[in-house]
Amino acid sequence: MSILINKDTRLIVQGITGRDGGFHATKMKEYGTNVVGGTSPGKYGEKVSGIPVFNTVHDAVNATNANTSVIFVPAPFAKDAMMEAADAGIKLIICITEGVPTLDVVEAYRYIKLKGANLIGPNCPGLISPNQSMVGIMPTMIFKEGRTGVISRSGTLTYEVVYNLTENGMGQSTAVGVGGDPIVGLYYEELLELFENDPDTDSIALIGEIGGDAEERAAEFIKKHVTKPVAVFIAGQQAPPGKQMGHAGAIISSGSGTAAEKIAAFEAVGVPVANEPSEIPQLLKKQLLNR
Amino acid sequence: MSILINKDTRLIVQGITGRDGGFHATKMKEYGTNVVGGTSPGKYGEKVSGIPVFNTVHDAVNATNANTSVIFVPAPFAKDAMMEAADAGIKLIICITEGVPTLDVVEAYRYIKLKGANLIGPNCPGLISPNQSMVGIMPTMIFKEGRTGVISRSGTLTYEVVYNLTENGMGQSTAVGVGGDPIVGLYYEELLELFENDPDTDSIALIGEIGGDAEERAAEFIKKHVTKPVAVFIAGQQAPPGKQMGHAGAIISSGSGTAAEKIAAFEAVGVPVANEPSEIPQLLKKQLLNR
Amino acid sequence: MKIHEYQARDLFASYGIPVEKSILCRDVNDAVKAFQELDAPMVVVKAQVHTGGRGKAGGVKLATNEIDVRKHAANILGLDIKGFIVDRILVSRAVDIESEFYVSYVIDRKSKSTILMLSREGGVDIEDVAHTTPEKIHKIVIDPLIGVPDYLARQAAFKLFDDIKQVRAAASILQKLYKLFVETDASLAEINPLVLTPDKEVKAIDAKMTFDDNALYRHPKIAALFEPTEEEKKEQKAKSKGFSYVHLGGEIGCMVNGAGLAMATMDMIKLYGGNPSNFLDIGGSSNPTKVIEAMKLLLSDKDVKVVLINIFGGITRCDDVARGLLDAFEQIKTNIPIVIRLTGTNEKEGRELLKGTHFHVAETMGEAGRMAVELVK
Amino acid sequence: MKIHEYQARDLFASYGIPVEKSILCRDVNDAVKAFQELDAPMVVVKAQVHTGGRGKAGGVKLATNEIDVRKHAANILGLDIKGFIVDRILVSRAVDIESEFYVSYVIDRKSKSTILMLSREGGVDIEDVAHTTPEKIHKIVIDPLIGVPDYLARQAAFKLFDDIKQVRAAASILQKLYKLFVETDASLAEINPLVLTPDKEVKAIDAKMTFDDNALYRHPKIAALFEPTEEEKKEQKAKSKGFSYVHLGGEIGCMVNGAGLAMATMDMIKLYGGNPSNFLDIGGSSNPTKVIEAMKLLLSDKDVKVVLINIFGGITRCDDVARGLLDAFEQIKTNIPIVIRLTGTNEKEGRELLKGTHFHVAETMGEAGRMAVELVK
Repeated sequence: MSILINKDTRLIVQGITGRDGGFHATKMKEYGTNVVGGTSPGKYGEKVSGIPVFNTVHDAVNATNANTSVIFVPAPFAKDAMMEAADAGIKLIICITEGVPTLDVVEAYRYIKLKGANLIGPNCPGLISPNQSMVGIMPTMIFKEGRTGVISRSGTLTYEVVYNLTENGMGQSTAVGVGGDPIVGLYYEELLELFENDPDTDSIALIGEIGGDAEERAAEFIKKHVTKPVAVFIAGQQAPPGKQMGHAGAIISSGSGTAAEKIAAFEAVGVPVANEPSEIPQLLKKQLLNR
Repeated sequence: MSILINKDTRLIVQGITGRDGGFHATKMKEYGTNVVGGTSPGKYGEKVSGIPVFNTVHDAVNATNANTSVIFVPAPFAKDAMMEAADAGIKLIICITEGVPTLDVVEAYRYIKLKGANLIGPNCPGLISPNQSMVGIMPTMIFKEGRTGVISRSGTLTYEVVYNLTENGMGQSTAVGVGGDPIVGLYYEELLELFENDPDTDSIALIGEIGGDAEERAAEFIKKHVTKPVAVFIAGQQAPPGKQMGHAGAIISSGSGTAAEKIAAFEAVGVPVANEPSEIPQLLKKQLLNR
Repeated sequence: MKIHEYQARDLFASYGIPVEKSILCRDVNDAVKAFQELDAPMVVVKAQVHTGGRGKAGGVKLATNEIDVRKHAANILGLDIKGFIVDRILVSRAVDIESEFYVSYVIDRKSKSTILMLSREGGVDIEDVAHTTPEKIHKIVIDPLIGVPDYLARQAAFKLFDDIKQVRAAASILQKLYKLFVETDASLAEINPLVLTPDKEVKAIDAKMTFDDNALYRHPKIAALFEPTEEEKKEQKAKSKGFSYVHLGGEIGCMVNGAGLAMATMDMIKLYGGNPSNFLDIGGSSNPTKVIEAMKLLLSDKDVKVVLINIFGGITRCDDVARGLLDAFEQIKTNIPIVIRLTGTNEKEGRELLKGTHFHVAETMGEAGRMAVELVK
Repeated sequence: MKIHEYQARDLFASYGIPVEKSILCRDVNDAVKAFQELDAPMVVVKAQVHTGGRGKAGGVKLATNEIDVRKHAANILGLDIKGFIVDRILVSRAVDIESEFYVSYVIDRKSKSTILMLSREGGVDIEDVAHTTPEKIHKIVIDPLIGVPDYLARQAAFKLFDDIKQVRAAASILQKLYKLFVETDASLAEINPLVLTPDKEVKAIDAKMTFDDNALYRHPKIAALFEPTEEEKKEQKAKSKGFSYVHLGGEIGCMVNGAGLAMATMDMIKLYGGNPSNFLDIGGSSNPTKVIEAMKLLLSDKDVKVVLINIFGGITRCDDVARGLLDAFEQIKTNIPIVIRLTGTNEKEGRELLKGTHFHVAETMGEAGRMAVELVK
């Protein structure tokens, strides 16, 4: 039905008594996500939209048997929050917080892997398995249950693509925003593998950006391991070299990471690249028909 | 035929150009241990008793495919040496060095486990699988190939027990000196399990000491998981409380760790305890006959 | 965030990394005084600018006497290197060099950690070495929980040197540089070249550091070294108001929510034959005040002939966004044509509200792009 | 290595752990001056000795006036607490206590790491709590690669306090104490009690630290705090010569190679009805000089009536050991009977060499034990 999150997801919200944490906890609960608790040190016993608050993730997990955590704490505390979740036995950690220092993420990521858990984000919109569970800040109304997996480095651009998919009758199994920072958790390769192995995903939309070489590696991975149809859009063809575009992900280092190189990498392995986000649905449909 | 080391052991000696390292590397090689290399930064190209010297463990492993390392470097450098071995992919690390700061061992041990390797020592005499391989500083001439496993916290006391075993016609599959420091690597439980699962070990001699509660935990483990005959000797019945006896292992903390408690723990689970080291062979033989 | 070489050298020195004595100068007389004070047979006069390629641009010169120092200082000060005007030069003892090496710590996206890069091919453009002879660059992934222990520093140093004394000197530099990297939240700490002198000393001859903007809040001393260009000041001002702005130079001004969608919008303009004047991401919310500020910034660029507003209504619905835009443009008086494209939640209601206004309303990104390009002509 | 409470308090203070103001005094007048200087309504006068159970021994007293301070100081100075004569007292502000807690970091053999132990049952003998109500002691294993991050300190502090302000104060103390523990290579860092005052402050009222002897080489300032007893001086002297010595008080002197074998030898003497006078491990090698030094130390104990030498010949062979012993005893003139038992490599050759000398030669440990016990009578 989906990857990573589903009806069995038991979610806690770290930083639930904060403005963003409280707002989105409520939104997630309204969507049907099984939000079993939240944390805020010293606020044990309080409730946010009926969700019980605990002092520590450890306490929350003990009391609720939570398996997933979403983090809304301010950037200076995000590393500690990620490590706390991993230490408490949470197996999927989604960090929404933006502006987290890179070396904090490096250290937290290492610890999360050490504990056998997975990280999504930071600086990401989260993920959604429509009609089952939404973890993060996704605009749920544009999503529709279906069989297309979506992986994206970008926020609103993802929504643009999803909107086009939904409008064209292509629902989503799961849509994941991996986040735009230099170092984030689950990325193209891991997610492509999960979608490839998900019996309820038929095709995959991948939304990339300039900067780094993750798209090039994704193309290589698709060639070797992905049999399902994939369509790609790459944002940033017009970005001048060395300029930072909105988030750290969108920076072209000299001599690599340009949109042209990325597009060429996908085309070289037979993955069609859309000129505009609106072309994605037909690029996938065409492949699905030819199977 | 043995546990941990055998004819397939490919050993490197860290600190081979030092006095102790060189002496014991030669002794080990003479015994027939497959000593494939040694390390000493800046001494690449030299040889010690025909054994090639490398600058780093990494280089030594690349060149020789070593799987085991024995450490003779001075105490201030032992932590670094243990971590270097683990990082280079060595799977069994034996640290002979004494006087290593405890927190250095704590940190190195954590790293070694992280890398999926095992540690014996520090401050230990090493181990021997007679006629196959000896790693450490054991007096090889007293050992004889056979079917009794030996586990000991003590040095010369081990030799005393082994000498009695050999004199009584009971050879050894493997004899391991675990080391006398507060924190050391492989201990009773892990080694009992290895001997229990070794088809070529029929009986086990366990030599304990006052201090800590490792013997009590070993007794509990034997009750649950060991079917082979075990005989035990505990040194330190006459040690006064709180006195340190030769090495940090032999200290009685108030209210626990006494020889009397340890002896009672073994007797409670039906494991015979020898009054003198010389009684071990008959205690094992008696059980082997009754099987 | 970038800093100058002389600032990076100061940081190196404070961490015990051997650098040659040098003096920062802001005019020619300072440079001559520095030469006298250094009392060295040869000095190097180096432009201090936030860009690479100084040597090729004539920004690095050797001098053995006052006359040459004066000449080079005068030539370099005021030089334009890739758009940066040189206002400071560093006068440093020149070192005899036996061989040059490359050393850097950098954040690596693939391994999701810091990596140490080393090469015996130092002093040149390391990108060239990476392309032509990648086997000459060694990369070592640093475990953040372990850092750079002695053995790892030694192992790395053996990639550069064979003699144990030089290995020890280099290993010590590698450990200090990592400490500096981590303790200042750097994203790059580079020594190029690290040199071996004829008397077998190992020294850093250049120093380059950049820092993680996200971490500057905990390093006020480093944050204080920030020297924005005029463009950066504009971008900084935008950032302080909650949006991202990058000037590009075309004639179609863009205002978009989300960095990815903003880039896709620029790409689309180009696809239809136009030129985007800027990247402008107004982020998650679309409240009127923010829109007003963003529009003012956008319109301050006199090249802008058309404005394209592309908003995806997610959590904020399109009808709310439309109302916000109407409010905002009541306060902004402009004759420049505005194309608006709204998609997402309640998009029809949103478009309905904009009907009959002076806005050009598009339904799809493609349509919006075509309309904007058409309006420029 | 042990240090005094006042020394541990100084270390606590230097790491920012809140301790009450206190003054170390070596005589009664100092104590009175300290009372005046502290200007507190109540002070506590505490014996400073390297042992526990000071309270029960009358070594800790409260005073509210000079007369009492003088009286208590006079009584405590010179007091014998478990064999330690009090030569220093600490005069400290007495704090009102609302509740008492227990906190310590200690090396744990089982988890092979440092553990943090906490209990709401502070101020009493923690061993008693551990035996009677083990559920009241919380143990948290510290990952040495991670240390005590904020969340872990907070999680631990919630075991002691419910109010978030107190939790934050305690969490900060837990992080500082761990830092101190690690940076000084401690084997124990204990606060018992950590108290909550009526005005809701969290403070350390006692301070106890012991250190890893193996690590003292890198902590010269802590090593300098070492105050050996007479016995310890003897043991230290032995250690400096390469052997371990512990005085026990019986009549059979023992000299053995290896700590385990030495303990087994003592046990055997007892098994046969004798009393060992000492533990003496001469370590790996058995060169004559070492043997001479060890024998001199052993014989300096006037209670020794018989000496038992038990040597396992391993890498050093028994014949070499025998020759060494013969050399050594040519230089040591003694009428005390010497029993020698040699086992291991070349044991027959070794025993052969000792035949016809004044040594009593035994073949087994049992025989040696019986001979030694017999000779005492």
